[in-house]
Amino acid sequence: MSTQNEADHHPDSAPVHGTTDPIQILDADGAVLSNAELPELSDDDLVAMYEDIKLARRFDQRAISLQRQGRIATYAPMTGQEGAQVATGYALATQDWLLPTYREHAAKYVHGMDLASLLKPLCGLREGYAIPDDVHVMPEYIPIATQVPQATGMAWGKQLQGEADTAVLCHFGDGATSEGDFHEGLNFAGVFDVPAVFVCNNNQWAISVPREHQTASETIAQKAAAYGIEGVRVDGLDPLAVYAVTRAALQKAKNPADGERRPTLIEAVQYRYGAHTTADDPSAYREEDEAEDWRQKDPLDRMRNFLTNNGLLDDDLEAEIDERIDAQLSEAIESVEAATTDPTTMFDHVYDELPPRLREQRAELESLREKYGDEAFHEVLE
Amino acid sequence: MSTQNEADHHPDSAPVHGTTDPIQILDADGAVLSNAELPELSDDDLVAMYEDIKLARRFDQRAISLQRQGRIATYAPMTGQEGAQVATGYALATQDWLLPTYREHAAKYVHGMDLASLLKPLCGLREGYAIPDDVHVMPEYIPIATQVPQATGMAWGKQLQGEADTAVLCHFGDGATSEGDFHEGLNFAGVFDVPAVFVCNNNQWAISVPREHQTASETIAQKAAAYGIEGVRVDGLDPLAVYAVTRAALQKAKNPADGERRPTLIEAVQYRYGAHTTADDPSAYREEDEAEDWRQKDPLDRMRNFLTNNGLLDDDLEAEIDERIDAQLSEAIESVEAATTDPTTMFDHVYDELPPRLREQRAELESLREKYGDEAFHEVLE
Amino acid sequence: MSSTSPDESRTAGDSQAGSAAETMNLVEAVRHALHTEMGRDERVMVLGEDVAENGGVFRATEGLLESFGDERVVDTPLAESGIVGTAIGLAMTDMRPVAELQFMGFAYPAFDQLVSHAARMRSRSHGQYTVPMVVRAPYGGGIRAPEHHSESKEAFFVHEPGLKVVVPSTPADAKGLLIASIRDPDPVVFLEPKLVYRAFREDVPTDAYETPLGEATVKREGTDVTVYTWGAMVHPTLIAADNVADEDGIDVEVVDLRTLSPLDVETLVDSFEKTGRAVVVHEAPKTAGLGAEIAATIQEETLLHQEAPITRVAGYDVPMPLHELEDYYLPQALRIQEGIRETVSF
Amino acid sequence: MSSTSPDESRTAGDSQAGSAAETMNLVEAVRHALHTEMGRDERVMVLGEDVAENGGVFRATEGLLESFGDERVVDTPLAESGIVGTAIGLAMTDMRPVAELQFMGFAYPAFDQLVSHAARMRSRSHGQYTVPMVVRAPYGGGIRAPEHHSESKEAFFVHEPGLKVVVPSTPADAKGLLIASIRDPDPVVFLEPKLVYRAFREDVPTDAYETPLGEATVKREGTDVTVYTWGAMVHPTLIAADNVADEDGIDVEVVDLRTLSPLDVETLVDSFEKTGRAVVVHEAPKTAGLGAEIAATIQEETLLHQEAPITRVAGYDVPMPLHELEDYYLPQALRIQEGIRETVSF
Ligand SMILES: Cc1ncc(C[n+]2csc(CCOP(=O)(O)OP(=O)(O)O)c2C)c(N)n1
Ligand SMILES: Cc1ncc(C[n+]2csc(CCOP(=O)(O)OP(=O)(O)O)c2C)c(N)n1
Ligand SMILES: [Mg+2]
Ligand SMILES: [Mg+2]
Repeated sequence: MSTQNEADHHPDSAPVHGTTDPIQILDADGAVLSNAELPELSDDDLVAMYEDIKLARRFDQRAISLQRQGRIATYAPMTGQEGAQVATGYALATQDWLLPTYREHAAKYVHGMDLASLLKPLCGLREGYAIPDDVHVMPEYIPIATQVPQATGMAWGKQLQGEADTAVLCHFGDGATSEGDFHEGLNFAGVFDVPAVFVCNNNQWAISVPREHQTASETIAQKAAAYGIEGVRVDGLDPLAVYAVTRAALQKAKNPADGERRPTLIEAVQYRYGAHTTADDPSAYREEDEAEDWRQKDPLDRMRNFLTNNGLLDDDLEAEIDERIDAQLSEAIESVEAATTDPTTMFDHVYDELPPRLREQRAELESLREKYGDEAFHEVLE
Repeated sequence: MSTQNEADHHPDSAPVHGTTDPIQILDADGAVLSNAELPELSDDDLVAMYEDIKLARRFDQRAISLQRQGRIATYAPMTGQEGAQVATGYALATQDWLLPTYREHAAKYVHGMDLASLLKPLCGLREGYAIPDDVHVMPEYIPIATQVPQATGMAWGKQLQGEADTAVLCHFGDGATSEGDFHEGLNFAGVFDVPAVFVCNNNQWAISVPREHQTASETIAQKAAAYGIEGVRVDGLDPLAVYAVTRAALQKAKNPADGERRPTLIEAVQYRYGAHTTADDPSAYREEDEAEDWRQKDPLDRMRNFLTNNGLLDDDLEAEIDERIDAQLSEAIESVEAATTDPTTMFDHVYDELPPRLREQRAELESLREKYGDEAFHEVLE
Repeated sequence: MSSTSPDESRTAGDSQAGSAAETMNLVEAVRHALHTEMGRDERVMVLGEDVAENGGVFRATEGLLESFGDERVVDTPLAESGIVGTAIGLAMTDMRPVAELQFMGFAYPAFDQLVSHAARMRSRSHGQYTVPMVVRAPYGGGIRAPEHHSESKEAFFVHEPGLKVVVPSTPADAKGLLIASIRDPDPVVFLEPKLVYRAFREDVPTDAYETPLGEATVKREGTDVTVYTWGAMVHPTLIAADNVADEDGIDVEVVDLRTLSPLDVETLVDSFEKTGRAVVVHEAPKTAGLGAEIAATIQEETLLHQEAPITRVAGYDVPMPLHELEDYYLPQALRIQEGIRETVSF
Repeated sequence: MSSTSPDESRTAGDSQAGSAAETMNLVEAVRHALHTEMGRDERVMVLGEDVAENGGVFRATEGLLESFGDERVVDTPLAESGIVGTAIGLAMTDMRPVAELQFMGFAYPAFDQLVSHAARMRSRSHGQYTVPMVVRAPYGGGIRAPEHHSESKEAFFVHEPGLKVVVPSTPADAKGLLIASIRDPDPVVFLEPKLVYRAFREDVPTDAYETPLGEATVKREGTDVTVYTWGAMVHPTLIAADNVADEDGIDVEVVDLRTLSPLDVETLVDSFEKTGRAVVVHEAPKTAGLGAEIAATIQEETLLHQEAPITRVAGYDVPMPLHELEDYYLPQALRIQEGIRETVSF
């Protein structure tokens, strides 16, 4: 691990990781902590990270408003969590793979997906989950925790194929840690010692269920003990700390020291400022002011202060960034809203070759459309 | 916990349980360890425990031979593991519930099942899994680890019903700890703080898969950390230690100290001397002499030595015990082999009331039997 | 714990005569049924993801926490096998758990507990241990939900002996069937068509009535052809029936199965013996769906009455597409009419 | 990694002409197929519980560890969702995993990975990500196995679009179908009738032939009635066919489906158009079993040819009883004959 304070938190005498305070590099005001070491990131990278966090926050606002206007379907916001998402994305090498949930829009973007592609599933397009060529991102996982064994399998496959330079990074939430698939996937990862990094975005809530009610274990990171792998807690609102920890975990996955196991479970401690999704009303289950403490450590503010303090950001650049973000977002929304799908494409790619019965079903649908027109399909229940 | 050396193994400074050497009371020769305290068991109980362990071993021999003769189906032997089974059974109060796997014949017997009932499923009888009245044992669980969430649910139910004096004890193997249901069941147990004790009979093997390959965690007991509950390792070939640890865990489940959680994960470290089942040939995957070390700590020998040293056992009593065991076994085998089942009973108890379609199917079967006789059903594939 | 003896209950028929009623939609009727049974029987409890503080993602359990407290209305960790597995354990200790799975598409992690245990405990223990549990799940498509949220795989559960499977199509049936399911001594998978949750309201008697399990109901009488369906598909079917009556003079009988397991073969067969022609409508993929069972059963029992092939109007054999295409995937009145016309003109 | 182009392969028909053969039982043919494909394609690997050191509880993978090493023949922890989930991940990185589930009854914990992911990855990613994986499982009853070891719930998998489901009934088919399944670009659930594992031997060509998926085969030609079946039930069906020929002069055609999904509707229909009468035989419980789909399909496509109700001879709708009664639960030649006679005399 590359951060200095990590050593402080994990004295050699304690055999089990993950029970400590989260690792930080920036304090709540964006100043570098005295015992912390900055990760190796160029000035440009630092500014770019800031821009991406800002883009993510703006994306959230635009998406929520599109949903309110009925232009896209249910959306899972990420405000408060963009720092961790962007930072894990920056830690990845191009060849590494990312397995996201429905909430990791920013992580996907940083790892190469264009904004329009992020919006496609929200527009319900048939090909919504097709990923642009050469982007190493999997379609989002909605059934909770099911990506965990698959991430292990992908990392295992890369290892078997001798791609020593490739690791797999798997995101999931605090609620996901209760599912059997989390357990089975991490246990396999430990046993087969695969190059995978598991990032738990512990945003304190699984819809309405608070973290304390999700499990009686004190931390999520300490669950790593059950799999003989390392568990690390990091301040998920500190993009630099998340970057450093994730980067180190990816390095270890690819090049472990003697006797060290490759996989790591990272608990990125954070908070979901907003609703679970646009279909959710958090006032039913939590106090509005709970977020206040967390907002004091806001990732966007901290990065802004950090950059400003270090002379890397001023009002002009900020305005330039804002303009760029808005233009990008508008273009993406426009392009994706123009798209439509031919209904018969639902028969495409069910199998490599279309079996006879499906051929018949497709023909039936085609003939109905011809006979009655497409409007007839959209008549609603009276 | 009532054993003295337990305190030695869990110094207050170590926050995580279950990473230590297994707790012992008897040494390999059956002498009481200097730092150990004997559990509160009467002389009669101690001798009875010995007799039950002996009965269990003999049961194994008889069952294996019955299987070889084709008189019963596949049997899962317990030799080497009887000590832990009998001891956990003794730790239970009558009202406590036991959830066994296919291997815990002796635990079931100690908790009230008669020998004939143990044999019934092996004879394939329709009502094989009916449990004698007032015996608080569940039918054996074959799908691995599925009993774990059910045990949590039963303990929860007893708690909701105010039966403060009832706890649930759930057995499973080392292999079972890899299943999602182990994880989900223990996590629920921790969250709902139910009066349940989980006993992992870590016999080092899941069929052909050795414990080291099952999980990268150093011990099974340390997996308790993931659920915020206590994990304890005990020498599974030391009946007195298993008794003490289980007893203490059951007490805690019913009457936890302030701030203490009720559930415990006990790892009873032991060894399966024989085959996984009568259908298994261990020479395909392990060395015959691997068992030798374990046999040095044999539970039956240790208890015999312990009792003899303490003047509780002599040759006469031993002979008496042997005679009693053989008579009991022969009687049980005889009684159960005489039993047969009416084929149409397969339609009984599918639902509370037989639905019309099942009524028809039963009638069809009855008429076929009348028309062709029962032999016609047993004609084999040529 | 006190329980109420079943003979205190009355059937919907009884209760509608003279008793009070309230206008409700289906999700309100579900909530009302839970409230009613929890009030009558202390053993009834509700557990699942987001059912307590949040009142359920569809608000089906709203208010129960306030009325019955956090011992009987319980938010669980996010783990479906854990939910169903503990519910089985609770049921075996004589509680009456009503477990919610957030969507039918998330029932699969609990599939093993359902088929290997809930379904068999009574049979394997020869009647000694029973699982009086209800597993509720919102079910079916049509609300532009995300991927995996529109599953309607009732056939999976129907194929497992020992489970009962119930799907209401109206508020009044939802209440009566849910009460009957809670009181049923066997495990019931109770699938709630979420397209109907808020689609319409009707009078629902306020007393604690049961709509008996295992009984299909004739929603519309007719002589030319029978359409068998259930859940959300009942409504486009009734529209289709009106349309073909108006446009083609076809007199359609519509049978709402309500209980999918055990099947009410008698009502199915009676209707077919009258009409001699049948269409089965369901959302699930056609192949190996429940429509196959209904067609197979009818031709088995009544071939001599059969005047045309039994037609299936079903979901196509593809994964439910994202929402832009769901109107094309799901049977609509359009496709049902087409099926009826084809069957009648054979 | 090198792979072999598919055009090197030949079908069973081709290969039998002139190529070498060895006498094998079904489990040996499975092993032989695995050995053959692992030798041809480095991407093929085997994983599961007890498959490596122990060679599988039925010895289906014996010797593979010695031949191909512990990177390609892997004992996994005891966790079916982990096995199938990692196999999906492996397949998506272009490996060709062949996962073994120890018994079909232990596939349920992996049900979610199979139906929510393996089945849909190609479709949801619009062809970009694919899951060329085989999940093998011993299947069916008749060997006096313990509880949960005799499941035959093929219909669960057939109802899920995107999966293929294959069940061989003979050693030669087992080899050819398994090779075809491994080479198939889509996920295949490969169910091996364990009652047949060691029941008989036959000549199996030693070359690397494929028996094409999606093609049923006529095992016995006849004109009076068609029996549709698969897996272990093929054998009592052939006996029953001989018996009713001898005793009643009934000329039975027997169709072995081999691939259950996608169904070879053409062969099914062709046979029925010839005979006009049909019986479907399967071990699984009757209700919502695959027999329903076959009966529904045939009457849909060929009602005018239908001279009698299509009869289902199936497992009863009860959990498979412990072994004393399994001969009564499973269809035997006795019940099949009875079904044939009834159908012919209708
Ligand atoms: C298997 C499964 N069960 C239930 C759901 C419904 N659901 C969607 S998100 C969610 C909460 C997830 O919480 P967490 O893992 O903490 O992730 P977060 O949404 O907080 O990022 C639930 C219960 C689901 N998608 N999959
Ligand atoms: C879900 C499931 N998967 C696979 C099996 C097959 N099986 C039976 S016993 C066994 C090994 C169990 O090992 P362990 O949990 O250590 O218990 P032990 O047999 O050693 O007592 C396996 C894989 C099963 N019964 N259930
Ligand atoms: Mg969360
Ligand atoms: Mg074991």
